[in-house]
Amino acid sequence: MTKEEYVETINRISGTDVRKCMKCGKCSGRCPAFKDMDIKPHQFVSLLVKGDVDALLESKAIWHCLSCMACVERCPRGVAPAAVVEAVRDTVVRMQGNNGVKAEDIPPVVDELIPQQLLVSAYRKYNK
Amino acid sequence: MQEVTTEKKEFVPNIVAFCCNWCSYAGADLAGSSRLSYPANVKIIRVPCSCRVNPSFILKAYQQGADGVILCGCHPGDCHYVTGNYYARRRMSLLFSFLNYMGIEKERTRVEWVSAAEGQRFSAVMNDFVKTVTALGENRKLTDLRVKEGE
Amino acid sequence: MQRIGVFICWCGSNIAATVDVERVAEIMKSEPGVVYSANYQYMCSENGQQLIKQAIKEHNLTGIVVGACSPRMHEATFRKAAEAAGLNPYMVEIANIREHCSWIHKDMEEATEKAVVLVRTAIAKVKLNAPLTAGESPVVKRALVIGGGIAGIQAALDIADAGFEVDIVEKNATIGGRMAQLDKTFPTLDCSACILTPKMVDCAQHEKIDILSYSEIEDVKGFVGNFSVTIRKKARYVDETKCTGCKICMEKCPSKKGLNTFNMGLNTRPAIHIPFAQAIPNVAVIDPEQCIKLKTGKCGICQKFCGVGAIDYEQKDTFIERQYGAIVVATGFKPISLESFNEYGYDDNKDVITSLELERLMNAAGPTNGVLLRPSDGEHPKVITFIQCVGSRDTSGCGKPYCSKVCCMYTAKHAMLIREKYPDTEVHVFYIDVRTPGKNYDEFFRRAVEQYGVDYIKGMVGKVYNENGKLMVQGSNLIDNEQVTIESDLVVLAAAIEPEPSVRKIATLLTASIDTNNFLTESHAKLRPVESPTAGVYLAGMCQGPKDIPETVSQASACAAKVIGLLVKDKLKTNPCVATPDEMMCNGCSQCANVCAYGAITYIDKEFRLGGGKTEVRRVASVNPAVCQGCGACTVTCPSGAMDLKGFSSKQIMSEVEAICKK
Amino acid sequence: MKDVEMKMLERAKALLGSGEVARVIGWKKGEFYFDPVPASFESVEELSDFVYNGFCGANLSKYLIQMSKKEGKTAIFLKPCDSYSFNQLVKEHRIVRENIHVIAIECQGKLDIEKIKAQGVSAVTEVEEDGDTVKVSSLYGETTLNKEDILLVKCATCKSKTHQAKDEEIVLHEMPESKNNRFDEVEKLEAMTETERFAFWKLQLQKCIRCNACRNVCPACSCIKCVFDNPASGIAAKANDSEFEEKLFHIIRAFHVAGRCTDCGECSRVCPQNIPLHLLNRKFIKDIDGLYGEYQAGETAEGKTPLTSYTEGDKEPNDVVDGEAK
Repeated sequence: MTKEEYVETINRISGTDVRKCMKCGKCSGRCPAFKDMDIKPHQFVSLLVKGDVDALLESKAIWHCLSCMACVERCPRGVAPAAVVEAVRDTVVRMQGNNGVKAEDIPPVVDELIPQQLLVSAYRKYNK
Repeated sequence: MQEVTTEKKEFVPNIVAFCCNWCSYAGADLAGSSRLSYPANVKIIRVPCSCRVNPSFILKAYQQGADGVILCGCHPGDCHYVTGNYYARRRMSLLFSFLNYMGIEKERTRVEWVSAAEGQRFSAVMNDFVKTVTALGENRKLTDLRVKEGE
Repeated sequence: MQRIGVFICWCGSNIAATVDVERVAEIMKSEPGVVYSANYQYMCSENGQQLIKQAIKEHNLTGIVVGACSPRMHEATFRKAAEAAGLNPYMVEIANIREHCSWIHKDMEEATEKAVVLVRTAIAKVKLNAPLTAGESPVVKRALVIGGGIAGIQAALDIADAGFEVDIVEKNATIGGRMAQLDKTFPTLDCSACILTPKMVDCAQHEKIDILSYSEIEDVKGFVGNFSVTIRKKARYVDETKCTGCKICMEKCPSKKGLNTFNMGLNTRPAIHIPFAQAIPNVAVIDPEQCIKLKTGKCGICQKFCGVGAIDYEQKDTFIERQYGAIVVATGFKPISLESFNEYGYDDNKDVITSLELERLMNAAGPTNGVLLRPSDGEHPKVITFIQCVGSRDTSGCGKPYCSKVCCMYTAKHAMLIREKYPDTEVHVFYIDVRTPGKNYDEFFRRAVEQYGVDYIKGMVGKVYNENGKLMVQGSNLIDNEQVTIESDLVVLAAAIEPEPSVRKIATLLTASIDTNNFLTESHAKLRPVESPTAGVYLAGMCQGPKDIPETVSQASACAAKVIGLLVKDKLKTNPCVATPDEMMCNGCSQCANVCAYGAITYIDKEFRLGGGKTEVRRVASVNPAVCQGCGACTVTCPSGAMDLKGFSSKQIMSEVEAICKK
Repeated sequence: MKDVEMKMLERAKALLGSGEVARVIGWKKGEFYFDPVPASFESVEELSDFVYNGFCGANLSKYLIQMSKKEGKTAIFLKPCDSYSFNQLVKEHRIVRENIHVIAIECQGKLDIEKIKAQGVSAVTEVEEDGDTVKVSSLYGETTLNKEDILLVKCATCKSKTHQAKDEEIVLHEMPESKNNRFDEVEKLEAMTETERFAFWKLQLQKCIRCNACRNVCPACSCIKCVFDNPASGIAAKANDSEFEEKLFHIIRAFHVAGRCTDCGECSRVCPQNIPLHLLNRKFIKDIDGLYGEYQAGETAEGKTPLTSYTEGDKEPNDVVDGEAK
């Protein structure tokens, strides 16, 4: 994939419009995993706007994001930084040639209150 | 005997556009001052408000040989006369559905909301409408064919 | 038989470059009804107009068509020219061959052909034009100002100074509005009360101003120059004419636990009270929800102590109906509710306050007499953190999408005042952007940083939580790319502002339009910023959009200028392009009145001769030409076609349609 | 039905006799048993011609426009469906309600003589209704027919058996509830292709002889001067001189009564060319129901019609097909 295609893919998977970001930093202000992240939540958004795919794909932060969705909850502009993190994570996993989650790994009944992304990303992270 | 040559002319639809004075007519003016072109076969009639357009005007246009009629007004909620376009919207919804029910191509008649700031949109809407009507071809279902064929 | 003159303008090369103007003018010479056709470089110029005037006179023209730029540009010009030559101005039609033709088409043949059709269409219309005369309607020389804040006060004073009667209707017990609650004002740090209260007194003493406090607008009828407004004077249970404002009742009232709304609920007040020391009118009011006498029938202490017998528990709401020529809406704003923002802990922590609450805490007449003490324990806060943009610029649905405009400046003011008064206090400000457009505004903000050492942190707060009695403010510092947590004693939220909710009802009564954020819409964002699209209604202050005091005052004075300009006229010219029913055909079915947004249509019983000496009384529609705005909604609703619109009659439009369609 | 007629006659006599009303509007004998005609009775004597039978399909409400202006009170017999038109006329201020005494009468569905003839029975002298069947007497003997086969179109698709306005009531037998099937034919047309629909209406409207019977009988088409007679309207015409004119007349007529038409079905009943005109009006009714919420004109005598009201979220014209936004 070319750089542009990566940007397009990450944008598409995330389903969020990163251009709406007004750079207030509220996402990072609330992130409980902030210290462990080499790229901060707001940077995920700004790097994607900038199209810096290399920085995103090399980040370690994608494995530290807890998918707690606090950043999504707080964003005043309706941008979902966690969705960008997940999109990058998913892209990285796909590059490695497997999607990280097997159907049989998912229990038949899961807690309805758990955000779906948290569940899926957990499998993605811990299945490796 | 004189030889008759039949020259196949490309179909150019005749289009009447009703534009409200406050938004769409001004939008058309802006399209003009921004030099945003649309086909010359679109001709505009200025009305105070989209709610001034009587269905009989539209039918009259078809009778006289129009191939498409488009009604443009302020966006709902922005009407200069507060509520005019809301009434126009209901009237036209029912009229369009009714024409369709009578088997008359629905796409020949259209309503678009164009604000005074939307010169770009006005031109785009007109280009698109001309394309649609050109594809539909000549209006033969709702017209006085004697007028159409020059008496 | 009409004698039509056609005038084709070149507009320099604007038209002439794409439209063969000479050919168009030539073709028009042979159009039926056309007796004169000419072309000229600039029809709108002095010479061009002269050409038109001369032709009208020489050729006895009964109507003219000008093929030129948009009628929105020069219709008025050509109408005036026609009028000067003795032709009725409504016998002029414009064919828009510039914006709608020469500017958008490239091919000369095509553009010329279209121009011919457009001019023919205008000829078809003008042939059916009838001379119209603008009607006249009288102007009531009195203005109504809705809202008694600084905007309303300024507008009222300016109008009254010009010699016109003004009524201020204020829903609260006193005028003064939000500005009366403020401590100091940026960027000069004048004391708000010191500059406002003299103006309040001026209002009270002005012989042309009548203040109707504790009153609301109940109904509005009529139109520009002649509004009829019903005002509800709410029962204040105190006779305004008797009360001297001595405050003995406040002292004696046993029910003292009401929240003091003037102090943003930071302390309490008695059931009978005067909102604040400089209130105008300086008259008490009883809160019926709190008054023991009004709730249980027992008590009556204030009545006993009132030396002038002003207390009247039996008082009822009364209604006044007055006539006005113009209305100024100045209903102001309020801070938004913070219930969707529990991340800031406003509801859970007494020491998380809004900026307006801070104004009261710092005000010498406030609950702490101007000493900055935190609400929870009355201690001096040592670390104060401000959070900007709380609910502003928020498109998530929790707050408001717009910038509230005043927060950056008042936050800088607060930070500066605190550092000035209590230099040992640490002040932090979380900001997204600092917006300071305005004279001396950025200098003011920089002073806060450079001179007063206020710590501005670029970033937003994610959470405020309580830990061991401290307010932990966690947010990001984007410049240093770090997450910070500030242990604070007091947190101040710059809550977004929104229009005072009562404006919705007022807008409906006035048929004034309102945007999705409940701000009243101006007639033109740039060129008519103080006029509502509803004629005779003007907008001042925050009800139209966020703005600070100097802007509000400017807008209020601009409103006043507009109002004065209206009230000096004895009569108003009305748009003659109005709907008129053909009474002979009117069924009196009421459908037209149902769609009229202006209430211009009423019904009268009229006697008609039937022939043979018989008569019949029928109900028929009657349009008030001063109220009708000429939209035409009624004309299409009318099943019998009895209702028609002058200047845009069905026949005129039909003949335009025919002219366009004709091949 | 005989007992209902007797009771009606009795009330008419009482009202006229006592001078309580100046006239009674009902039906009188026509040339034949099956063609009773609307009539105004001004004295007890005149009532000798009074009739109410299975062929009294005519909607009398429109006569009130003129009658309610006359001196004295007017009594009128209204079937359930007629009462909707009555309300609509009151709403439009065409009738002075105080001058009217409404006698709500029983209706078991009215019969179509053409349909009876089509069943091979002519020269009808009397009918006797008995539930689902009708005993038809003619000069040539007696036949029993299935009632459903010989009902007027408007009665076969009856919308309601509830009177919407009444000052008194003469209902002696239970009236069967309506079947809720009045949009079936409209839906069938909607399901056709555009070409099929066009062909259908072309065939139907070609038959129109522009006799104006539909307009003249219609309680909603009660304009003092019709646009088609008024040169200032730009669409005036006395005859269908082209295929366009045929369509224009019926589109404009249907549009003018949209939101006001109570679906009384008189237009189709009187059309000498048997054009199913009610299918035009019902299309508007169906679309209005679908787009703006159920609305039945004439249910009340006040309030706005769907075309004189709006909501901010109304559907966009370009998206609307058959009462839904597509």
